[in-house]
Amino acid sequence: MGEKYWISDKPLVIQEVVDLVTRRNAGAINTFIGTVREFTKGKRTLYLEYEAYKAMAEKKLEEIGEEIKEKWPDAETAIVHRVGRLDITDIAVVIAVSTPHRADSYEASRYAIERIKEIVPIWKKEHWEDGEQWIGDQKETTYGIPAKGDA
Amino acid sequence: MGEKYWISDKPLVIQEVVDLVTRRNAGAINTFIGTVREFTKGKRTLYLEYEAYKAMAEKKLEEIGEEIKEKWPDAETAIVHRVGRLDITDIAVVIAVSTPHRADSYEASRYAIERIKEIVPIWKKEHWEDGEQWIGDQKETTYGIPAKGDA
Amino acid sequence: MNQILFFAGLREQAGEESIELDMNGRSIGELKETLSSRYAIDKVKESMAAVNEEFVQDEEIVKDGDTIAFIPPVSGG
Amino acid sequence: MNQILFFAGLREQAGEESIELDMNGRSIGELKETLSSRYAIDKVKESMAAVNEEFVQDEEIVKDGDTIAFIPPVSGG
Repeated sequence: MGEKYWISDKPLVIQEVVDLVTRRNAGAINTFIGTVREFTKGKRTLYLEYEAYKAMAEKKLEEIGEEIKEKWPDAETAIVHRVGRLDITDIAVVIAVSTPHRADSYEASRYAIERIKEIVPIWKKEHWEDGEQWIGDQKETTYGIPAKGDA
Repeated sequence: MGEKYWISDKPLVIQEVVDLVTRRNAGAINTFIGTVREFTKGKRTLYLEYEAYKAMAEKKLEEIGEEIKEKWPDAETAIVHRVGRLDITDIAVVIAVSTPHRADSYEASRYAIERIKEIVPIWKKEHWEDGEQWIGDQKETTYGIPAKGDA
Repeated sequence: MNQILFFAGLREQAGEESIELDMNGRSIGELKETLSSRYAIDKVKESMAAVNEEFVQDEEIVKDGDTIAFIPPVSGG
Repeated sequence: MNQILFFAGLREQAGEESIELDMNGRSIGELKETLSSRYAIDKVKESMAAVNEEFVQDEEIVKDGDTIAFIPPVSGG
């Protein structure tokens, strides 16, 4: 199962992630692709740097897959997140979820991206024209163990 | 704009559809991939045949893109639907929607697939071991002009 | 003249992809009646109609040269 | 001995990716106190802690050989 959840320092290939969840009994595959956006609140990003605590990040991605399996037993999930320097429009994350019916694929995929932003030890540093900064997701400024499941 | 909405009789390539909506000001791309499932309510499908009223189908796909633009002005959409014989796990439809922020990409993509099932003149014929049948979506057995927008 | 298009199960019932009929000044409802009684294509009654690739209601009046398509319940996606 | 890992802004504040300290029998809360007062790495206070790749609370007691990581607010995706 571990090979469906990984951190990569190479450009991500959507098809590879989709292939991991394609199967005869799924009729729906939802994918979420996170890309590097140029403008955030009027501020221009030149490029990003992503850093991960790799071993733990892969474990947490797999944990998200297991949470999805509990909530949507027919779902299969694969997730890859990139690290290193990413330019505008580069892909930072690809999530693919296959399910027999379409509603579940949307819900489970959405759940995955929200959980990534909560529990997976990956950080981005924004590089602007006039400076740089590590970004912390608003969700995680409160201290504590991230809750399992119902976030 | 027309070149982002089309009917194809060739195998679909996810990356090509994603490329059509990738842009510097989108941070999120949601894709929905509809594949041919082997079992539906316990009945085994051998293969499917899709047929379209091509000119009208492409027009209606583009109309869905326009409806999305009205509801989510920052969204860009591309949709391709395949026709002809499709085997199990083959891709029947690829929808890609890019938006600056992720919530909209999920909602607009979901909207697109629901609308395809309502207003786009495409039909599938199921081929089972013991027979074959044109399938009509439950939604469309009531007669009338499909409503615009709020379905 | 008008070209009438059939798709999917409707095409199989009609035995043709299209037929030509002069429906100038007549309504879609009348065309459905004609197709179902004279040609035994009764599935047009459960189908939507499109004139020149736009959905229309039974009251729509056909003009010379219009292409009329009957759209049985769709199942794309 | 214990290895203490720092990431992102915390790593930059620490000036190191990791340091070694003997925290056997002490709590994560005490380690945070130590790092912030003795090493001036005060961002540990806004960070979550993980022992051997699992999130823990401040009350968690460290054993010899445990790897402790401080996880500043994450921003993947």
